Amino acid sequence: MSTENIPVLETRGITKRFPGVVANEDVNLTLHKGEILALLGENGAGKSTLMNIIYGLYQPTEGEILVNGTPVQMNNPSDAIALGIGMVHQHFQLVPVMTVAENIMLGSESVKNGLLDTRAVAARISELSQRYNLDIDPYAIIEDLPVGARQRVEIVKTLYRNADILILDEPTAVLTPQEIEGLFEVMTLLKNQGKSIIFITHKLKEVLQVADRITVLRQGKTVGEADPETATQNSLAALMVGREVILTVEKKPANPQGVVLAVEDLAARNDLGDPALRGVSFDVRAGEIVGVAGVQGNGQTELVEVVTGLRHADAGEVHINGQRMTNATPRAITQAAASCHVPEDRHAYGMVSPYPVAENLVLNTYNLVPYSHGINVDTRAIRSHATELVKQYDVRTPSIDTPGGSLSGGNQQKMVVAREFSRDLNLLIAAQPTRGIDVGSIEFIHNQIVAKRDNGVAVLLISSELDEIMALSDRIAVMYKGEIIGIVPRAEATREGLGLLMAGVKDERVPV
Amino acid sequence: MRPNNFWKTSSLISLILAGVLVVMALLVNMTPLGNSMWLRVFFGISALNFTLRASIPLILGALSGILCERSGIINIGIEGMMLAGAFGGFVAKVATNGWPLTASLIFSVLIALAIGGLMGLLHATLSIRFRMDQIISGTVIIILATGFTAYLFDRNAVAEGKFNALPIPGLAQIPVIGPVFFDNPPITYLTLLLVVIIHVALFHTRWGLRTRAVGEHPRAADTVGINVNRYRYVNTTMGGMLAGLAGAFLVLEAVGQFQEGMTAGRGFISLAAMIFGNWNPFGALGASLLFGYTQALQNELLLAGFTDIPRQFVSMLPYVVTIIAVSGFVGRVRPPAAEGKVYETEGSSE
Amino acid sequence: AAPVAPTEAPADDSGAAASDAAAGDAEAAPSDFQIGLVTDVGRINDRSFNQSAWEGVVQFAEAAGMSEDNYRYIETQDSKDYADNMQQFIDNGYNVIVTVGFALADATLTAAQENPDIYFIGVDQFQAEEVPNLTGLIFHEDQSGYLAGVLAARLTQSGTIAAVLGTDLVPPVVAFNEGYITGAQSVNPDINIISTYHPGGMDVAFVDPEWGANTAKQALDQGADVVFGAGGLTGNGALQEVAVAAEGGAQVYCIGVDSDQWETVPAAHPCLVSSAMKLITPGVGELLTAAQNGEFPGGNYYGGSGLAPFHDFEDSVPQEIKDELAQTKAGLDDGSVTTGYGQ
Amino acid sequence: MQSIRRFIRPLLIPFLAILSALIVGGLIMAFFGDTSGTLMERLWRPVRAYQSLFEGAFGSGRGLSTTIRKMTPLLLTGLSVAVAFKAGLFNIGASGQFVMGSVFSVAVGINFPGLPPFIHLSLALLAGMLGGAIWGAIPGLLKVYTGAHEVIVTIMLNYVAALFAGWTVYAGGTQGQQPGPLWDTTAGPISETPDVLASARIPWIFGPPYRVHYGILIALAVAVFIWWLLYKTTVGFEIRTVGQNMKAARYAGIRVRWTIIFAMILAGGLAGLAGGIETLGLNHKFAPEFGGGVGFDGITVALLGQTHPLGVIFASFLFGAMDAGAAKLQFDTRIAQDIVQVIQALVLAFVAAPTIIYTIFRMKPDPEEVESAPTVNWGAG
Ligand SMILES: Nc1ncnc2c1ncn2[C@@H]1O[C@H](COP(=O)(O)OP(=O)(O)OP(=O)(O)O)[C@@H](O)[C@H]1O
Ligand SMILES: Nc1ncnc2c1ncn2[C@@H]1O[C@H](COP(=O)(O)OP(=O)(O)OP(=O)(O)O)[C@@H](O)[C@H]1O
Ligand SMILES: [Mg+2]
Ligand SMILES: [Mg+2]
Repeated sequence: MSTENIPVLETRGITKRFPGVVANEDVNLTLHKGEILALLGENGAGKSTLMNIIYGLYQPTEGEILVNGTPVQMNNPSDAIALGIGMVHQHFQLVPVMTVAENIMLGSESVKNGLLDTRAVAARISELSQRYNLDIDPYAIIEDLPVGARQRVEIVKTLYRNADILILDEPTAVLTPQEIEGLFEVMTLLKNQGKSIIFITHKLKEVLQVADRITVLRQGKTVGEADPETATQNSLAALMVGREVILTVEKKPANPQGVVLAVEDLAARNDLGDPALRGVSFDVRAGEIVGVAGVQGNGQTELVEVVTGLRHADAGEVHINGQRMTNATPRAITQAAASCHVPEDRHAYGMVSPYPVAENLVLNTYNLVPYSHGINVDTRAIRSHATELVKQYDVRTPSIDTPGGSLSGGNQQKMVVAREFSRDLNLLIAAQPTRGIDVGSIEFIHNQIVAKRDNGVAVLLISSELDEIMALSDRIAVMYKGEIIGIVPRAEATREGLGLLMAGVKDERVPV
Repeated sequence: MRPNNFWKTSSLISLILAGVLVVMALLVNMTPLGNSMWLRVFFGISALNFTLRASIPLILGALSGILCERSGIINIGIEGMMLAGAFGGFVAKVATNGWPLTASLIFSVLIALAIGGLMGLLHATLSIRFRMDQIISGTVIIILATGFTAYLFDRNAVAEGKFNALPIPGLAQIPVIGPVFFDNPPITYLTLLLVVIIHVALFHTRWGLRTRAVGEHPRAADTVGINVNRYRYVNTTMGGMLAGLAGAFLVLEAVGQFQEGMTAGRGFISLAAMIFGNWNPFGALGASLLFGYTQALQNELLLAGFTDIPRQFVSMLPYVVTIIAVSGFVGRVRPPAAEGKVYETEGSSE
Repeated sequence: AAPVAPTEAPADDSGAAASDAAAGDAEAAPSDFQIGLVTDVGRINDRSFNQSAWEGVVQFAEAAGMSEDNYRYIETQDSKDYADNMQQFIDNGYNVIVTVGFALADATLTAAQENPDIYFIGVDQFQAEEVPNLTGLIFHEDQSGYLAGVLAARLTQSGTIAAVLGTDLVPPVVAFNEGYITGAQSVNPDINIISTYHPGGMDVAFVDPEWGANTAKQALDQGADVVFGAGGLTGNGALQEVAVAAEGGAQVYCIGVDSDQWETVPAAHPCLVSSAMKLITPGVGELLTAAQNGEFPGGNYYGGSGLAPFHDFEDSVPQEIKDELAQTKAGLDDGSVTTGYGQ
Repeated sequence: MQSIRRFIRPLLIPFLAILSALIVGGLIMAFFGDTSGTLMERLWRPVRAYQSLFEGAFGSGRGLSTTIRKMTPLLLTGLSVAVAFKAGLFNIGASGQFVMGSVFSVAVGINFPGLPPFIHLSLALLAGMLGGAIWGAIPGLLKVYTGAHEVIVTIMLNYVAALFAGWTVYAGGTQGQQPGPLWDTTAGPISETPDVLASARIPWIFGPPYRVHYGILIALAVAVFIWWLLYKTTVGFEIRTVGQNMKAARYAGIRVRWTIIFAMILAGGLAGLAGGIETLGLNHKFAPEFGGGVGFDGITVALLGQTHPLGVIFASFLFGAMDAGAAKLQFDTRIAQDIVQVIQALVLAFVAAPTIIYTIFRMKPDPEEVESAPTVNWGAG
């Protein structure tokens, strides 16, 4: 009886200070055997930090951790693993060039005669993947796998280590609705086997669906608990942010004009040389938002790259404002066609981390008047431009000379958005414009996108967030395996229908 | 094309080429084909012997680089580590001239390994503990070793004796193949063995798996409880030891003496061989052998009195062939992803 | 008409060194005679020509009872510094400056013309015009090489002889090799001679013993049984490699270069039958003595050349070969035998 | 108070780094190598050595001019390596580019008699830049179009350049070999070019025995030009962006391939100019022993200067002075000049790893100090 009530995991008074930031302050958290605890909080609320402390990656500045009622000292993840704690990290911790089996066994290898016993590991993986219905091929190489499969590998990785306490840090951010359902089934299965799960997400609906209990963090502190039976999305959002949040986007009906972007029969390959686009055709008109939905890895990235000149098209045509822009240079497309591009991967494409904010704000306009005359760069013009944008777009930065890379993720995104939105535009291409940023900033960016549309800009929006697509788009295109499997007017779109399309199921009733 | 398939294809090609070379060598050295000057130049025993011997320090140097870089530490200091190892081996040999030859030589090899290892440890400490840019650290190692060995070198010291060939009974009697492969001094055998050992270790053991993980994605390794920096220290130190062994080869097996700057750029060629071989032991072996072979060829041509074109152009052969090979059919190689980056476990807190 | 050496040296500008020198030299006789040596890009004890030249200076100075502070050297690190390094001695009032290597020829000539009061000895520097205070110490390397070639051609059983050489960018090395070839051919016109120069630049050509050894092995593999190793440490590597083969029981010989390498490369004893010498050490000594006596010759001065003793091979070299070598040497000296090199 | 610290701090670290290097170097001189004498004598030896080193570098007009003369090529090859680093490329090939620059300059300098001096000199310098630029363009082109790693190609091209240069001045005559095209037919068996014509020589500022020419002014002007180019122009923005983040550069509309090629051409041109200045100002001819050692030193100088043109000026001055004083150090004290190289390595180490200095001097690291690793992106393929 008594052991039943002892939490499997408890944190007492955890405080974590980083230089200049208190990431966690006096956080108390309990996790019981066989429950799913959801952890909610804005960006930077300290969720990942707390989990990293529980997992032994960070040392708390103050406070203690108890596992099964005993205080424990964890100096590194191996201590946590030994205590039966497993973690699926927000950013996948997989070695891209290695196989699934190698990644899973890493750190707890099976060895026979001094050599790795890959066959035994593979057998064990197959067994686990059958038991939990997590389909993975032990010999596949990680970088060949779509994100959904990588997610499954991460989960198997923790199960492989016999974890009893599972920490899942934003596991659903990149999954399709169907995959999310699958994940929830697995979580329930694990729970029923007596495992305990901490589940972090920004999607309030999921929390209400799967959690047994909810804990909310705000600015590093626990601000309350909620019962999924009684809580609503709005009440949770208010608890998280500390104010009422409008979760829906207000917008007028669209008033589409002439075609701005026309894509015809486009074909291209991915980095590995495999076909990624197989004959994609669609168009975007001035004054409308076309959303492209789909599970990551179905060609959306390549589509954007081809349209913006970053990737070579093998076949097909791209026209912008009637001008042929197939395989034109990025500069021709941004400048001649007056288009802008909020890239999906801001760290890779959108910014140069060591550059100061001011230089990042002219990353693709440095060669234009007034920022330069001939080859002479006009530092003063660049600085005043930066000062203005930082204010207008509320980019929180100590100064415009601060390296862009040291801003928080959300502010980096705002910096990129500010640069792209501040030009005269015909065409706006926004890929995952709100990825990983908090509700307040999302609100701001969404309103900006709608305002652009209302000013007659053609908007191509790519997002893996179905909610975002549904909230903003006037028409929705769904990509599956390099093709547009269907284009649906917003009014006729349903979550279920889109989810099926994203999974490749073409329903006859859905108009194409 | 996936890099993996690519490397399978290219290993196949090199295997076939090696096979052709051996068959031709057998024919040329055992049949009247050997009367043709050109065939002798290309396939004579002397060319093959030269190839192997010129390749040994390059192979060891490249293996040294592989161990370091696979764990994420760039090592451009191979040249310096080699030189320091050579010097250490030399000093030890001079100090133990009075011992029985074999004991003295083995002791000197151990000292060369130790000195090389210390250089590796220095490189690791500078780049991990003191967060020095790894290119700079490698450069420091090179200049330090060059300056220090020249400063300390007593040019009147004489090392007496060096490793002699140990023919392997039976195998050494095979025509052509015997004298080339089975009649060599010990470090040569050891080097060829090390290629296999390091290949197996890197791709089929726990240590290798962890080393590669640490070099590709240290954070992932850290999250499964691997001590990233410990692996880097150990690997870089072992890498230093291999470079030290290359130095030992030069002093104790190839020449029998030390000389300032005697590595004469071999560390840099090793670096090129490592990259050329895409950070794989067998790739490095192939690259080193290719380089050694072209060096042998140019020497053979000059020895054969080939003067149709200026001798400087003949001497360019190894370098030009390497350039053509890397650009023509090797192309883009892929370094370990985390190479050169400091890894900090605890985001600079406290 | 040799210029008279200045009697009063300007004060040394390095305080400590100067006071030491003053104290130590008070009663030594030739205290005002100072000798400086500038090396080629190489070390003072390189077991090759820099060392030989310096030994000439040291032997002279010790015989004359000079203080250590009165003979010094500077090792040149960069070929652009020759003039500066000489100037260091000039500024300090040195009387004789020895510069080693043909590469210093231009700089030495310039310095000699600018400083007529100082004697210059240029080792390996042929003087096209006579400058009274500059003497080029040069050698008949081709003649030494010729003798080595005769010896090699007589010793070979296989009919193939080899030469492993430093770089052909340095004339004396070429002279050795050309002499070696004509000498060998004078004995056997059909002899197979395989010779190769180090392919690298000046910076490595003389200091790459591993290449020398490997190339010697290559030559042995091709049937050569006499190897002439001429090129500093590179050549020494070749000698040592042949010695290993000789120790293993093969009937192979090696021939050294410059000095009697029996003394400088003990590891080569198993094969070292002789060395093609150019006697730098005594040559430098002779010119220093001349300078001290005010009889400095100017122009070109030929130092001794020839073959070194056979040492352990004294008994295994047949008398008729020794006789032939003696005859050839005489012929070279009186001009009845020519090497075909140069003029 | 605060502002004084601001000003002093950046100078403090290099100062302490040099001081530490001298102390460690001194201990090495006292306790390694020549170990004769009493403890006091051995401790005194480095003091004398440093006195000589300093006098050799600055103590006389000739010392100063030697320092300047040594600094000139180091500055330019240092800039060459630094510019490549800025574009994310590791140019180990400055040595070969230097040699090619020398050869090309001399080829123009020994021909075309009758040209007006200024024109002839300019053409010869341009030819040197061209020679180096060609030698830099090859690895750039190969990298861009075939993916060949520039480290391999530049290492190999160093050897090819040395051989090529050797051939152009080759005296031939042995084993039936023909002389090279630039060989001085009056040089007998010596492989070297004729002297460049007076009209193509860089004039002396002070003639012999100082032998310091106007090359230093060219080099300094070039350094300022490179600073301007890298930090004040769109071209520099492009080079730096490509070096920092190639993907972002493509996104920004920069022609990445051309920028890589251009950076290598620029790097090669700088090293080639160094070769040209050295031959037209100092040697007045080319011979194979005028090799490209300064090319490798260029790497050190670039790294010591944190790949910033102004840092490179400082670094080349420091190393130039050390090289200049080395001969006097040996003359006065008989200590092998190699010790200078050891000290240079230590300076580089201490400057590049301020943590060591903090540890030695028990200083607190400045939290605002941005750690800039000059070669961040090298190796990113
Ligand atoms: N290594 C670190 N060094 C310094 N500050 C850090 C570090 N890691 C996190 N922080 C700071 O700690 C705070 C909490 O970050 P954390 O990553 O835990 O947030 P989160 O709740 O997981 O946010 P998100 O929803 O964006 O994942 C943030 O303000 C962040 O800036
Ligand atoms: N190792 C670190 N050292 C210093 N600061 C860090 C470190 N890691 C993260 N930070 C800081 O923490 C803040 C946020 O980090 P975090 O990775 O949680 O961003 P985020 O808001 O979640 O963005 P993203 O969605 O891109 O992950 C940033 O200000 C970043 O500079
Ligand atoms: Mg998080
Ligand atoms: Mg985050």
